[in-house]
Amino acid sequence: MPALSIITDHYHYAITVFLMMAGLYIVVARGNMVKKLVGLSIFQTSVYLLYVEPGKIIGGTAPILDPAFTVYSNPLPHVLMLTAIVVGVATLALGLALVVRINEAYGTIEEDEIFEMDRDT
Amino acid sequence: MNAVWPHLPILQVVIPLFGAVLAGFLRRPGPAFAVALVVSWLMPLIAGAMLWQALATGPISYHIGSWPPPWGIEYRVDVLGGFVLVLVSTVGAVIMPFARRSVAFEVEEAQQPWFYCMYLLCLTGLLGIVATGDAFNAFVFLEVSSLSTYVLVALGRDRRALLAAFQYLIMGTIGATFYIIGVGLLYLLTGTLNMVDMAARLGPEWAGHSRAIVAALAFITVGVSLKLALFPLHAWLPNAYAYAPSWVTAFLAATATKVAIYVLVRFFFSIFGIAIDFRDLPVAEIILALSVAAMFVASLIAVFQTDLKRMLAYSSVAQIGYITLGIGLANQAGLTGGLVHVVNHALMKAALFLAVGAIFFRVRSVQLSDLAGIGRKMPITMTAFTIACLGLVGTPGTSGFISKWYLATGAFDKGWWLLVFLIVGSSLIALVYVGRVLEVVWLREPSAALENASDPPLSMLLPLVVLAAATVYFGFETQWTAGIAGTAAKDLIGGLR
Amino acid sequence: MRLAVEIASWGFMLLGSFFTLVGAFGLVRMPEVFTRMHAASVTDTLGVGFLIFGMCLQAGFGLVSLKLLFLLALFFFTAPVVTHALAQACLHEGIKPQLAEDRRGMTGARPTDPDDGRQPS
Amino acid sequence: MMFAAAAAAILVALALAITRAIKGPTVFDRVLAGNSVGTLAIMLLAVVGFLTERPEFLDIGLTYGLLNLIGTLSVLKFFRHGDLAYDVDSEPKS
Amino acid sequence: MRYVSLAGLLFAFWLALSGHYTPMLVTAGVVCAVACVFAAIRMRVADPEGHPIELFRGAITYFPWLFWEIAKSGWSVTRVILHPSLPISPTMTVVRASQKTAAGMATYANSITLTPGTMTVGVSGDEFTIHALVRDGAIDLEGGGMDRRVSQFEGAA
Amino acid sequence: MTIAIVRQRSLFGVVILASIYSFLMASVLIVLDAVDVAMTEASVGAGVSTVLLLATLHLVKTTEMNQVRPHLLPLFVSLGTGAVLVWGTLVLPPFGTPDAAIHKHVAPRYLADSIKETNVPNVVTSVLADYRGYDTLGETTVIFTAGIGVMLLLRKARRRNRRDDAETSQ
Amino acid sequence: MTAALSTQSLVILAVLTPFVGALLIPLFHRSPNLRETVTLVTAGTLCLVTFSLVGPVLDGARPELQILRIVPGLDLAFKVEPLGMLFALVAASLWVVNSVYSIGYMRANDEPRQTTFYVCFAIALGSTIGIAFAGNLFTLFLFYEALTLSTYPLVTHKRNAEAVRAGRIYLLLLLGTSLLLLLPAMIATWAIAGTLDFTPGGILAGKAGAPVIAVLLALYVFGIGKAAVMPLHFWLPAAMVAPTPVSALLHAVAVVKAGVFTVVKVAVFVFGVDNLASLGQSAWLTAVAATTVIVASIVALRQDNLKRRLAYSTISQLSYVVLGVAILAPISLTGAAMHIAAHAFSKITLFFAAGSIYTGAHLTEVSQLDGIGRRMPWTMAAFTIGALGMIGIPPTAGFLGKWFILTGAMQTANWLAVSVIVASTLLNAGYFLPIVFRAFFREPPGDGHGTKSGEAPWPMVLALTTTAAGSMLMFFLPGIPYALATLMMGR
Amino acid sequence: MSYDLVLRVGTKLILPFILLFALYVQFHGDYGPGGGFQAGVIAASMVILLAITCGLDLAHRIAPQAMVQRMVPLGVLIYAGTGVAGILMGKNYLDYSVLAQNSASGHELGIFLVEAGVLITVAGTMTSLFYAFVERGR
Ligand code: NA
Ligand code: NA
Repeated sequence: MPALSIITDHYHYAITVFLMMAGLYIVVARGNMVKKLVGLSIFQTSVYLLYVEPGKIIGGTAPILDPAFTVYSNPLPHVLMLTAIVVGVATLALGLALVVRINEAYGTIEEDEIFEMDRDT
Repeated sequence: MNAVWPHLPILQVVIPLFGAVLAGFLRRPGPAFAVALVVSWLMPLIAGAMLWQALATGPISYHIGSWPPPWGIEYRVDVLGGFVLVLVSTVGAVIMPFARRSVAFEVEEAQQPWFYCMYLLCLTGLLGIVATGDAFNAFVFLEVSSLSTYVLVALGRDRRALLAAFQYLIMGTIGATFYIIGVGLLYLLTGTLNMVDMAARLGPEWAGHSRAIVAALAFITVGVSLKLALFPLHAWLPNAYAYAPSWVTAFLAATATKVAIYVLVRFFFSIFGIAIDFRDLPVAEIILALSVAAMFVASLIAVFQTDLKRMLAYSSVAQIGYITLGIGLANQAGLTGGLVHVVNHALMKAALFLAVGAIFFRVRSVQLSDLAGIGRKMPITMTAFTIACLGLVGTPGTSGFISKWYLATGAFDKGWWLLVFLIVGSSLIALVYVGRVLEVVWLREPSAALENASDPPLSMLLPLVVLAAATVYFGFETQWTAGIAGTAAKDLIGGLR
Repeated sequence: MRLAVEIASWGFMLLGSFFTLVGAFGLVRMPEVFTRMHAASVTDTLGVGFLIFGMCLQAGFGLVSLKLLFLLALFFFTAPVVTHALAQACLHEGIKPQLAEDRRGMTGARPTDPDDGRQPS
Repeated sequence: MMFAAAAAAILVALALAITRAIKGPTVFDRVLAGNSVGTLAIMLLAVVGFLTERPEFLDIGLTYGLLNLIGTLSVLKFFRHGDLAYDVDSEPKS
Repeated sequence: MRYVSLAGLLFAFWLALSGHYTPMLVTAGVVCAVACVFAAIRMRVADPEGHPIELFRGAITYFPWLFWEIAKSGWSVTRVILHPSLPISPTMTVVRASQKTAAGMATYANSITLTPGTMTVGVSGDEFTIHALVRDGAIDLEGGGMDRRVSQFEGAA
Repeated sequence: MTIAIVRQRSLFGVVILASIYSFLMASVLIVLDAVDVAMTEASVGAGVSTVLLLATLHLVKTTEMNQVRPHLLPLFVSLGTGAVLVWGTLVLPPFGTPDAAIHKHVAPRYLADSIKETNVPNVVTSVLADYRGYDTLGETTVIFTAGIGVMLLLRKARRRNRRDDAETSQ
Repeated sequence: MTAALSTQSLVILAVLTPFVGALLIPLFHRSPNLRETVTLVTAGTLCLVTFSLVGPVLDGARPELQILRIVPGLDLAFKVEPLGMLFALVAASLWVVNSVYSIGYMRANDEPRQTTFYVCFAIALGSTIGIAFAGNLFTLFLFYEALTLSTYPLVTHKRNAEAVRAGRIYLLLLLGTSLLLLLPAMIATWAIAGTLDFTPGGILAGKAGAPVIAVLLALYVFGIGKAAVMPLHFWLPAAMVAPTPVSALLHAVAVVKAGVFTVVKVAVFVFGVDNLASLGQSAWLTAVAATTVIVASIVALRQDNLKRRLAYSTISQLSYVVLGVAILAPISLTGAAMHIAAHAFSKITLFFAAGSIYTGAHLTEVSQLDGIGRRMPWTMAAFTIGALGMIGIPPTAGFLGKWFILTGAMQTANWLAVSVIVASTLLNAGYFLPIVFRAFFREPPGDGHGTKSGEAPWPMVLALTTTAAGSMLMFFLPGIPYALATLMMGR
Repeated sequence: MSYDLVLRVGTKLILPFILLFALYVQFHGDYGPGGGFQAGVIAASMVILLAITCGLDLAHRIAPQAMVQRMVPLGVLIYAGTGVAGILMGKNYLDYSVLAQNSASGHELGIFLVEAGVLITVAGTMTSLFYAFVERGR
């Protein structure tokens, strides 16, 4: 039974891990740059869950103080992930700008094709 | 002075930030450069004062917003931190004068004001990573420096710069994300983000190596290793260095990877080393194996490069191997060697890449085949280049030798004879690629294409000469390099379980 | 009175849930994109409307109800705009609806192609 | 209880909408499904607000609604003109 | 008048959202509402199209009617969806809009779309191209009942 | 959902799926009481990201090439990472328990003292802008960096030269 | 001058003089006469300074000088002891001669890049003095590498493909062995002994067992690539592409001498002769040295190119010194030290002569030398004296060194060494005497070049006669060298 | 103004309300979800919506390019400058207690100011990003 409880207690991490694996897989496996960036975003969202999930207290509520409540979920992971989201979108914007420029310079955004072109020159 | 003194840690980071903001408003290159120059020259003063203070009275702690740690964010500068701060800010200050002409040559005029803005942001980020005592805050500043770095790399003239920047962005973001996953695990275990607090709270109750700590260790190590280009996670580095604007390459090679190394050392020795018995895990062995692989494989690849910048980039990967080797040795001499090589390699590589920048400024090419006999046309530049090359090989009389001496003694102290030979053996490969360049540069007759080549203007020459001189100077006078690195290493080793 | 409100809100909520499900079901069941839009609009109007009314009754007169009504207003103003834009875009891309009967030209009005024939720039 | 029932219904509807989003087949099916997912997510949010006794966070719902609109419209605008900020005035009249 | 009305509406919106009536926040609400009006003027949004105060009076009777229409046609579409044989007969048709103002026409077009089973897929001059889920929906619209109701609503001003 | 993104070749499809994904993520975050995070994720994922991705797609090719690269290494990398994380997280406290370390240390003070010290009942805001306000300064700096960086990369003046470069190097 | 300066200042002066010269020379890039004057003045000064140190050293002074502590364990320090004094003396005095010869050679052959040449030469000499006076292994190592680097441009002076290739071998082999073998040996020494200071009796004495000592000794002997012990010898023949003054520098004045000097120094001051003897390290070292002596001699026998033949002769002769060390008897060590000096004078004479022949008659092969003695009597006379020195026949200094080594071998009953010395003497005769015979007793070939004008330019002739004379002088008046060589084991 | 009628009228109706909503989110970040970042995004999305449905020219009228470009550093300047007040008044960087007599109100004010900085930078950046991408396609 303890083995089972370990699994049931930690099933929420399974989602995190799955998202992370999928995101990472897209980033590494795919040569299309836009798709890579989307994969990167998914990879980053897995982190949001990693932080926020344990911050939840069952029976708690959002950490906006109100005399009606006494138990609040942990605000610190929320704060950290707000920052992480912002960093993520900043990275995405920069990545997309690079993709646009690469497309102008090479005429494609497929890494494999670009490697091919650079090998020729 | 008394009013400023207690605020040095934050000023170290906020002044370049204000500089960046100012540069963000500016529309002309000249004033933007002036801002960057003033800020860059101010930085070593602050860093030096803090290092002095850390050496004299122990770690400096600054509570941002007056919130005591672990509730607020703490800036914490100890000897190691001060050491790296001095390095980063000094390199920035020394090479800054080079930027004006080089950047004007390589970057379009309309982009120059914001180029300096990006540089200042990069500086802010790098200094912030080192100054902070908060694991998550380090991530934020890591991203500040990373994003600005991607842009700086992408500003290279060749279209491959764009691709290099993109690849760097992908790898760098994966690395940063791995890092926060690791920090997240630690946070979940300890409930704190402050590094000192984290180490303290990990201490007693986790004697039996929590798997979560090991997983955190794995994630942070891989994440930071991506940033510092530890073999085989170095794939982004050669292209990024090769195609970035010359001055950017010099700056990055001397600072960015070094700061990542700082982070690795910080986590290894100030957090994990205290929390768990490091020696039971194969961390050191893995790091050592990868370092040796870097030293040999990357050096061998460097031998076959025809582009000078690329060659030096691969050489950087190899040299980073020396630094991580010192971390892996994890004893007094070895760690001192690794840390002192952080400085020595930074100075040498900055000199080398500046020389490459000077060559590009005059010849518009850094292909080895175009540089035959350039030594006679640009004698001062190439003499400085040669001295730095000798440092790379580890010739006695240069700072490179000091690093290798410590590393080899570190290996010897562990009784690892073979490693001693590997350390010195890889220098031979360095000798081969360096020798190849020096032969072309000095022993060939200058080609007609080099007719108009000459040493660059003084503003570019001076930083180069200073760095080359430093390579020699620190080959003899090591109080400021090995001495402080030794103190820092002692602090770090002292806490290990 | 209290009981009446409870029952009414129950009723509204159930209706809302029902229409929501119906709309989503139609979204899956309908054969092509235009007909699916009709199905989706059931969710957007009736489903959302009843649910919000139900919740308003629960919340009583107050800020929450007002916000719910703002939400409803937002849906009422934006849903047709989106649907319209979607249909236009479909036609523009050359996706023709499968028609049982085309009455354009039979009503006395001049038949017009909603797509003005512009090509993407 | 009734909120739980409603939440369950919305979740089922979400699943159906996502099925459509994944199956496509055209981009427009996905856009449509995406818009529906947005709508359903907002309703879910409202209902969950009541479930957790903190219904005042409907601001988030409004934000969702606005951004759903903008996201969807930009997709469609994009298909209509191949350009997000296409200017009618700057092109020849038909 | 239009601007004042817009400002008033915006401020009401603020108050409805806020829930915290400290002097500071209420003042902020006034300032923000006024600022938004200025922005709207600059965006050329505060015009009869963007803020049709003329239509407000008619709305009081029009919207209940529209809701009832929506409920009716929603129910019929529901029956279609749930019917085992899925008895759809997609039809396209063209109707003429008799409204005089852009806001009125837009109201008509949107009303058509809002009622499940019909939608406006194109607007060209005063002609709307309509797609209906079943043939009867199209024929109903051609009858012009809704057109007249909207015109009436427009004319109520 | 995620798998669909993996498999989707039309990049528009990817964008739309990603935005749906973001909505779902935001819903999950709400359930986890992270309302501020949910709001941010919604505005970023459904709004900013979508618009930016579309703007990019306007400028580039819109279908993904058929893959020729090997799948083994990526699979190995992602599975390995996942395995380490599973292995590491299984010893963490179970979901939702109030006695986990993160609920015992640091955070309680924020909840207890936020109103007293800052007059702000939204603890996320007080931590974000005050207790850890320096992080947020860094975050703002990140946005600043990205903004200036993108403008630097996409500003018009450079375009012609880049084209010339591309032509000469081919 | 000596009165005014302390011995310590003299040491500093000796090390610095060449470097100062190296700094001054490029200033006179535009006027060759001034430039060469600077070279000569520098060389002269150095010679004077070193000679003024001899007296105090013979009187027992051992000036010590700690310049700089680089890191704990690595000091830049000087300490003059008799062996180093002897080496410095040889190098300094031969530099003067070599400079005179260089001026003649470089001008006559109209060589390019003469300024670089003189600068590098001066740096090389400075490094040599540094090696000679090094107070510890690190300082020695530092100057050892500086010597390699400063001679590299000299080896590649011609800058053609062959020179570049030779330079590559030169640099890779010398730097390679020193980094790969010598440096680890040094690190190990430091780790074991805790110091690198040269100490009579050896710093490793009693600190490590036979296997460790054997490994270390091997690392040192092969790591000191400049000693050209086979199989790490081939850089030396390759470096023959360099101009003759450079060959002289490599073979006589500095480079290989620095190599064998380091071997002796390490044997005496790092390991300790008694220590080595007690740990039975003699046999294998003898075998290595013996092999080198014999094989190199046989190879030399087969070379037709004069300079290559001289080069292999050097390899063979150097291993005499190593052999002298390997025998591990005090007298053979004295012999080894003497041989360093003797070989220097003889070999420089031979190279000078080869250079003269090249300059005066443009001949490079042994087979072309029929009758050359008649045309260049001075040159060939000097050559003969040099050859005798190589073979070890009185009245040349070569005899003394060899004799002491032989005596040592007999004392320790090292019969392998004895037989090698005897055999190699015969071989030496076998490859040198035929040249002398050709030069003086064969008729010049018919194409008449033998009958054209006579000697090389006078500075060259002057130089080679001087060294030949010196070689003989050292036989008759071995006072200073002998005294220094015998003193070296003391204290 | 030949933009699609339905789109045009539909969006013009809600545009001012979006802007007000953005400001509401900004000002009520202390009491509920939201704050500078979200408000900035919403404000920028209003500009984007305007550009999509009514044309870029109109968007430039309300948010001129030069202005949004300067907003990017301006917000950081406000944020970082607020922090400097702490140093100038003898406390640590980012210590807001010096901003008012009462420490708590000082913190409240400080939070307001830095959130304003965030708003300005975010709104400026998001709009600039949109402009930059869109204009690249011209
Ligand atoms: Na409809
Ligand atoms: Na907030």
